[in-house]
Amino acid sequence: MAAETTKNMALAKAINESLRHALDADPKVLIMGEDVGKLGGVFRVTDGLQKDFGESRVIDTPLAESGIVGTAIGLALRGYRPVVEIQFDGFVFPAYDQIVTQLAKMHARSLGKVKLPVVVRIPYGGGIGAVEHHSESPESLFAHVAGLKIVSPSNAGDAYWMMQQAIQSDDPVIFFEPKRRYWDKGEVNTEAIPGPLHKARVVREGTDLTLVAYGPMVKLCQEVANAAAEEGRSLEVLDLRSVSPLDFDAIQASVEKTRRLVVVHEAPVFFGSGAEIAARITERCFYHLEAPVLRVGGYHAPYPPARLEDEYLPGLDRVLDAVDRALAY
Amino acid sequence: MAAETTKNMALAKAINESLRHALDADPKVLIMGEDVGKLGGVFRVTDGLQKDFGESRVIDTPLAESGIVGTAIGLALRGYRPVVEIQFDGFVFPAYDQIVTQLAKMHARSLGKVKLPVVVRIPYGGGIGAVEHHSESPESLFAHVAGLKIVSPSNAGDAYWMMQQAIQSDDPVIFFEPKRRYWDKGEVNTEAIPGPLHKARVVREGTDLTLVAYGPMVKLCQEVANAAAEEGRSLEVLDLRSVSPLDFDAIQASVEKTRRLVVVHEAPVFFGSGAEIAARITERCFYHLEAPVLRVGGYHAPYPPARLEDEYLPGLDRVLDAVDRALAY
Amino acid sequence: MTVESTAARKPRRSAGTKSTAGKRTTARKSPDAEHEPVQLLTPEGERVKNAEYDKYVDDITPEELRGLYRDMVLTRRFDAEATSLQRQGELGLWASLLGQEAAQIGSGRALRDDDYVFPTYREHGVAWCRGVDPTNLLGMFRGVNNGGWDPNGNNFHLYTIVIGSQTLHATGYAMGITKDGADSAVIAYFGDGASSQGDVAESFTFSAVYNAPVVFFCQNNQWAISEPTEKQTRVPLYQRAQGYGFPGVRVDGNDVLASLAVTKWALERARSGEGPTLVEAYTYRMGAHTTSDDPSRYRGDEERLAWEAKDPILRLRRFLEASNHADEGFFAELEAESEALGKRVREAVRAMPDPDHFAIFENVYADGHALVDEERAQFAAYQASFADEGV
Amino acid sequence: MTVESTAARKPRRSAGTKSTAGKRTTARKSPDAEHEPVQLLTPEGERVKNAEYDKYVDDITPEELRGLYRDMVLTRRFDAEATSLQRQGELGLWASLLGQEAAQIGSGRALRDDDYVFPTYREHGVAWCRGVDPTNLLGMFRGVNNGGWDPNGNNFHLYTIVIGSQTLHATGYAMGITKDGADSAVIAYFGDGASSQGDVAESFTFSAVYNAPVVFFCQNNQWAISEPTEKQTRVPLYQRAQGYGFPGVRVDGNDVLASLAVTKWALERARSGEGPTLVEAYTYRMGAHTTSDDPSRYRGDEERLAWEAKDPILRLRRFLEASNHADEGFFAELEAESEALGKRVREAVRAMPDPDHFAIFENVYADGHALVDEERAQFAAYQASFADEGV
Ligand SMILES: Cc1ncc(C[n+]2csc(CCOP(=O)(O)OP(=O)(O)O)c2C)c(N)n1
Ligand SMILES: Cc1ncc(C[n+]2csc(CCOP(=O)(O)OP(=O)(O)O)c2C)c(N)n1
Ligand SMILES: [Mg+2]
Ligand SMILES: [Mg+2]
Repeated sequence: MAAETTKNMALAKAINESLRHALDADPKVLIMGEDVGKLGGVFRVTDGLQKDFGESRVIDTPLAESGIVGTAIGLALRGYRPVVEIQFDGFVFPAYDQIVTQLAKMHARSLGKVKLPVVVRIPYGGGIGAVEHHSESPESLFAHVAGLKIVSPSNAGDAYWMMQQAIQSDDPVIFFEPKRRYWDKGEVNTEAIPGPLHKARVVREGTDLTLVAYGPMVKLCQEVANAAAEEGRSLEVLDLRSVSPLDFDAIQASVEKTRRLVVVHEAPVFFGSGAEIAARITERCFYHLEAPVLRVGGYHAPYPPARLEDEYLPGLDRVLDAVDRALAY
Repeated sequence: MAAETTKNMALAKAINESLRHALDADPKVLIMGEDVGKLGGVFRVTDGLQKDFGESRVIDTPLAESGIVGTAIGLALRGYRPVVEIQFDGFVFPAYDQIVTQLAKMHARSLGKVKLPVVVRIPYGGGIGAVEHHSESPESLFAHVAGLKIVSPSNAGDAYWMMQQAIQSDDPVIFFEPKRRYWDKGEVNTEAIPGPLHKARVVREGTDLTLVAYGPMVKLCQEVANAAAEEGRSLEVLDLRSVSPLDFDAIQASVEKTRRLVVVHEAPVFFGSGAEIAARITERCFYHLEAPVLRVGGYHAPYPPARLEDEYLPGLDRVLDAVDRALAY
Repeated sequence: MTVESTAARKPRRSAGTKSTAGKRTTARKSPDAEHEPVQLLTPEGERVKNAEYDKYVDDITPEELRGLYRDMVLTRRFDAEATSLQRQGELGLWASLLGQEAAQIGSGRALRDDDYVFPTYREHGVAWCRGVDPTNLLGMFRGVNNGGWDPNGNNFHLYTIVIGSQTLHATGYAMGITKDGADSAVIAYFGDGASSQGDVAESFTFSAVYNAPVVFFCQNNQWAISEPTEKQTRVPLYQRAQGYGFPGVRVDGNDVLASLAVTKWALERARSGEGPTLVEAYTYRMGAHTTSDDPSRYRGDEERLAWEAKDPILRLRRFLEASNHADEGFFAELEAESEALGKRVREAVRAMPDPDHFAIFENVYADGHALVDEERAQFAAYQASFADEGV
Repeated sequence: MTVESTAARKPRRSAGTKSTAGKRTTARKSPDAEHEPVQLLTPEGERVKNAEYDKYVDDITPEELRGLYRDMVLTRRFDAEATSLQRQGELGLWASLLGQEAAQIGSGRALRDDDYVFPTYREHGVAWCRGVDPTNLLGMFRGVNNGGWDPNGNNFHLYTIVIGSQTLHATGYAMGITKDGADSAVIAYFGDGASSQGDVAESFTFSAVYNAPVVFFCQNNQWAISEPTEKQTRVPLYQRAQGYGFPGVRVDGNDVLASLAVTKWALERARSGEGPTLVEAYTYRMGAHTTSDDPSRYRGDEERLAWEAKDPILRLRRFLEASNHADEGFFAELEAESEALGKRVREAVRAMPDPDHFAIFENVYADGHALVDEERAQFAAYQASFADEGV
């Protein structure tokens, strides 16, 4: 990490660099998961790490997600800081019990005596033409659970720093990686002093309506804002970055200005993040809102086969349609 | 089931009678779970069933929830209709993977070729002074998942009939039993032709504000309405009965009349049912609502030790407080 | 907390701490190579006697032997076609069974029609034995559906992608057979990697306790993506069964006769009320894990070459030729049939239409769901809005 | 789907189809009763020789023997006090260890200070050995907290209620010991019922693959609430280990000396880099599952009476008396100490204050969370509104 502190790199590479830095800086940091070693993970996010840090730090585990998270908890109790990889979103569920009943609650159960600084990395979301279980967005199923923190970067720079902060956090963090953005390049400044992990960021200012998103949908919302601008509409775009906690203050500040809000995520709308955001922002901004908070997301259906995912996922037109509807109030 | 068709019985007994009827009526119905046999379940909901229907129909399983649900799926594929008991809410998570990735999705995966008529019974909720993991309300974690239906009766009569309907359904149903109401008695008419499983019911008419709840909180909301009535306020109370699907039409109809809505559930507010209800009803009734939809529920914290549960759970005063706040708009 | 310094004591020996020997391993020795599997046909195609298992194949006819050969050749041909269709962009992904034909055809041909199969995602050979049209297998890999056949049509369940889950479904199904008083059996396929999943262990427990008529057929193809079997177990996998109270046996999974014989034995146990059996078919994944995988990152060529010498098809051909059970005409005809199959599959895949958009909302529920209805209607209106605009 | 009629064929034998013999079973014979456990002290208090395990207790002093006796007596006394406090309404629930004192004290006293313990919810005797104040165990059963001691204070983890989960934590902790190059060990307790959980199987896999220094100590007390061990396995549980590649041994769990010796052996294996061991302590849950349970619904008295004759405390007393290792004075003093302990626990529980309401919001996160802060503030305002009204 020398003089040249800003590099252009893909999001996956930014996480790789971030993990490398963490392994280097703290001997207690471990990488665990299926195929994270020689293969470097199916997305190469852990590429080269085992070679440089050895099998004791970068651990290929048996094929058992509950075991991965459960032993990571034990390692954390021993003073380690495991960064665990779940190979794909749809394979986190065998570990759900350990995450929900143990990882999330042990700090409280021990009245604060033990801390579990475990990061669970989950490549998530669709848009890559994959088979079943490889395109899901299960963040709501974790956000409802107290004791967990949920974040999702949208770009390479955030991916680098948010991973640093997640590893440094003494709380368990579920780190949702937008897999369809893995190959998107962005600036990473490894010396920048980052803002707080759980604060949203205004990625585009606007006056007519606020679009909020996180992870893979931020880029889409920026495209929507561009398209809307061509039609003379000024949209503000917020990258939430964190799903638990949600930065309601930032959303509120934006909505008090724009008076209209559309929430976009890939996860199904029903019981999704949009519901929580809509409910709370409506309560906070009841007299400011000119239109109900509208939500664009997945349908109440299993993630469809790849040839239908474009219809299932929020796309430019569907978000613009929601924007139009909100503006029509 | 002779001449006398209406009996007064406890909610737990009503489910017992309902299961007995189902076992009697259809040789494909099975009961499975831990301690459901001789013991009759820790709440005696399956009391006497193994004695009368044998160990082949009422099955004490190994202590493994994933195995219970997973084998129930296999039995359903073979033509059986298993009714599975999860001993307590907090122990459903080892089965979460089988429920979410298999039970919920297999019908769609098979393009409709296979059906999985499995009922998963879960005694849920707090208020009984129990130790950790015995008082949780995880319904949101299932409602977000397409392919599942989620219901929760609030009284003995509904418990009887909703269980009948859940067993008859060709879809998987997660049947949340309000354990703190197990001993509450009510009228059960075993001959009545029930309404649809997923429709809400107005349990008290009112004009000033709508309270919606399901399961254990319905009784509380009725008490709240009584208390409010003494202060001259007319509250309408809806028993939702079903969490997926939610009967938005019924809520909308009520809110168009009362113009104010408070949602009450034991589950944490954050990402809870109240969020979905608030978001959708606000969208549907934007010009009718005089106040934002308010939510009363658990805090974003692990379910607390028993001596704190009264502070954690929605109670009369907390709901009245929300009613006051909604009316103050 | 007692965290002692690393320097203070000598590290204990452990798989987790041994040094990494370069990027590619060569001639990796499996921890269990010394456990000789049941073998009836040597790699050279010689029939070896086996007192226990011979009786299950003693009455096999030359025609049946040619049938096994044909099954393996056509399966391999189909598999190769699918791999090439993926390269051409017609499929999104393919999981090749290359090298595992004998394990799959041997076990698949041991089954009766009324038996039921719970596969993973790689049992194309078993699907073939069950009469599932190969092109139906391709729908999910093309991305037009998540499972394109009727499981009850051929008693062949849908492919299960979440590792290990299906072993519990198989066990439950087998429990149902017992309840019905039927004498059919169930076979559950899974991999060496899958053996680590809690669900597989629970299926062992349930099947043992209920004495369910199920055969657990583990294809130990030495790899779970990039992880060798040592990452899942330190003893041979077939031994796992004994701790649950039922027998486990290791069979040469590249020997179609042995795979047939051992599976028949296990199925007979199931039918006659003796409960579950674990069969470990010792074989090798000759290709990549899937078309997305690059095995050169984690394994060397020596290993694959060693296994090539044990090719399942070659050894049966040698036997057929040496015993005069098949002539040139047979092989030539089969070659033509292979080509025809390849062509048929190619054409079928290319002709496979994309699903209707509304399929998203189909079959989410058997009895309907108000929200799905509402979202379907909204979707229809939204789609129609483009039609109106003439887009 | 082939669903054959029940009448058509004779049902196969299966645990699931055999007839139910009345409401209460009598003198149930365990499937594994013939597997003799390691025993060093007979129920009559006679010391029997054992070539393998004697060496682990050969140097035990009379004082240490009296210490084991004292541990068991005080643990039983504490346990009885807790049961009675539950009846008096001071506790919401209690899970009694009655009958399992030898398994717990024997294994607990085999540990070194730097070893780490992962208990279930019933290891009050092990907690005692670790020096956890008994009254601290009662907080969760009284409902004032979910775990009332510092796990790192005595290397004794919090009680884990979700069955089997802790075996993975233990394995992970043990993997950490290996990484640290330390020579301490971990012991994970679990029950016969827990043996069926996928997590336990996964902990066997992980510990074997990483050769983790962990002892799996299964107290087979014959029952998982109302389910006898046959509902979990059809072979003795200690055999489960061999299929994962490490040794399993059955010890007489009512024999404190044998439990001590076998656990020491297993811990030494762990320390010297030989990896995991499974110890099955064959014992009996003399009381109800918890104070909420009514065992008369599912088991008869004969069984309990048979086990009463094998009481762990009685047999050590017989041995101490016969060998003149303890005199009347010792027993009398211990009696007094017992009473004092009971009194201290009683008083401590009654004095245990209810937690502050704001404890709901404490320790949800180590680094804070905006929503928790917001809800805490709202809660404070709400509480204050009553104060304002003078309620
Ligand atoms: C629960 C789960 N975790 C991870 C994966 C990703 N994955 C797909 S196949 C595979 C390896 C499976 O290895 P094995 O069981 O040996 O079967 P093989 O592919 O060799 O046939 C993995 C890790 C998955 N499908 N399911
Ligand atoms: C995952 C899970 N399922 C169910 C329960 C409810 N439960 C508590 S104790 C118990 C029986 C445990 O039996 P065993 O493992 O033999 O331990 P023992 O109580 O006999 O000490 C059950 C079913 C639980 N705590 N966790
Ligand atoms: Mg494999
Ligand atoms: Mg037990």
